[in-house]
Amino acid sequence: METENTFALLLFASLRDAAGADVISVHLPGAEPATVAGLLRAVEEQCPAIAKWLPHLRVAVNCAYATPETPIKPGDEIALIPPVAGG
Amino acid sequence: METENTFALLLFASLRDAAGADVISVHLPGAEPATVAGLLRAVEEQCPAIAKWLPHLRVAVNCAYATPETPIKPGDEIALIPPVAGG
Amino acid sequence: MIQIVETELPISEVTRAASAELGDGAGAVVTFVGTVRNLSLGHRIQYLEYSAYEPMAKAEMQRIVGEVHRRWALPCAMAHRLGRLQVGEASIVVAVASAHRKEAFEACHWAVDEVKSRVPIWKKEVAVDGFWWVEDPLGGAPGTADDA
Amino acid sequence: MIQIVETELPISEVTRAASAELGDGAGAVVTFVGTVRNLSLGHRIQYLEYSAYEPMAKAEMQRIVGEVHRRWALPCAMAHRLGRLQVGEASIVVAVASAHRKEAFEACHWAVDEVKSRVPIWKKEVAVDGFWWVEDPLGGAPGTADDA
Repeated sequence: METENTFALLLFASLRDAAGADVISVHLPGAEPATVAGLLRAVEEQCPAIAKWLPHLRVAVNCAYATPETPIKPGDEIALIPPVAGG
Repeated sequence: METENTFALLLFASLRDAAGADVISVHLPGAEPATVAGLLRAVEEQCPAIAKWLPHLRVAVNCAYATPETPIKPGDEIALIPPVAGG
Repeated sequence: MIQIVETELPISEVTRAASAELGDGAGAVVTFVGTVRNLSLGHRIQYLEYSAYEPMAKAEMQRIVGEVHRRWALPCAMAHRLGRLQVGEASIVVAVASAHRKEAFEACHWAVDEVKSRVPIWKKEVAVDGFWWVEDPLGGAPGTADDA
Repeated sequence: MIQIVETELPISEVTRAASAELGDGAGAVVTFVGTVRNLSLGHRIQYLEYSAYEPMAKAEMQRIVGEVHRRWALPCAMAHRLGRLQVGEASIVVAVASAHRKEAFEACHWAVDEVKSRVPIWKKEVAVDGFWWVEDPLGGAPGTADDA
């Protein structure tokens, strides 16, 4: 039986408005070690409304910017960061 | 008969302390047009206490830095400016 | 010192915090204050609304302060304001203190650049005829004022 | 706006003066504040005494403001304090406002460099064991405290 892990992704600003939600869930196969790259592939497949945003987003894991190789595990705080405009 | 023009030179800070005066007078021949260069030659001859300062000084004429070629005339406000230390 | 505030920016406090760390060794304090510009000429802007992913924004500001300390060995302090701001109000202040002005200018400029490129804060402009996110990558049609 | 004062420096006023000239177009204000350092470690400094060739100092500050305006088309404001200052007190403030921060940093740094190299202001350090002029070209023996 295949297991799955569910990840909640925080959304902000223009991305939050586009998705109409401040958090979305994606599911990854539980059998293999999860990374940010795998997470983004899952977003592309499971969240069509956000797919076209992906080239513009950075991913934060536990309040720090992550790379595609960054490992993730259930319970991590994960956020999709659209282009920032502070200052 | 040879005429002379007298110029008063304002002194400041370390130079004022060294000269023991806040103003000195020098005399230039009145026959030729006076310049800052001529003034400095007169200082060298007439004010031995200041001669050794000359390489370190700038000259201001009417509240603006002057060059050796700057013309001067009696009544101009002339100052010898030692190295500044504002800020 | 890093702060995120919803009220008027503590500009003097940030400047003092940076210079206090150096004590009598501080000869120079460079302070950057960013104020809200009217970016959308032609629209009558009512106000700007700043929002943040706040725990990460604080963490990222703290990392920038740490990097200034490692790279220049200088104290840096900063504060950012969130919520509604009018055009002309101050949204950000960054201060760096140093014995020497060249390093203070360099480090402060670098820190401001980093804040603007890395700290997860966003702003939307709200006008009488709609609102839009600054830096919206897909440049969607403005929402209506009622959505603001 | 340029000012020479004998009391506490009007730092906020100088910053506001620079940004007010740009109105809603100002997105960045860079402010430099110079504070009195203890330059003569090993001596117990009592205070510093700043003096100026005041009419020329004002004219030279005004020329620097004019050059910032010509070179960057940006407003610059500055103030310098004279008289007795304690270590740690602010002696100079220079502010430049701009729509864009890069130019504000550049122009403010340039203006501070110019003030320090051109404006006829001098300072002497007064310690319990004598006084001396900072930048005294002939480095004369310190005077006695009674001369201060």
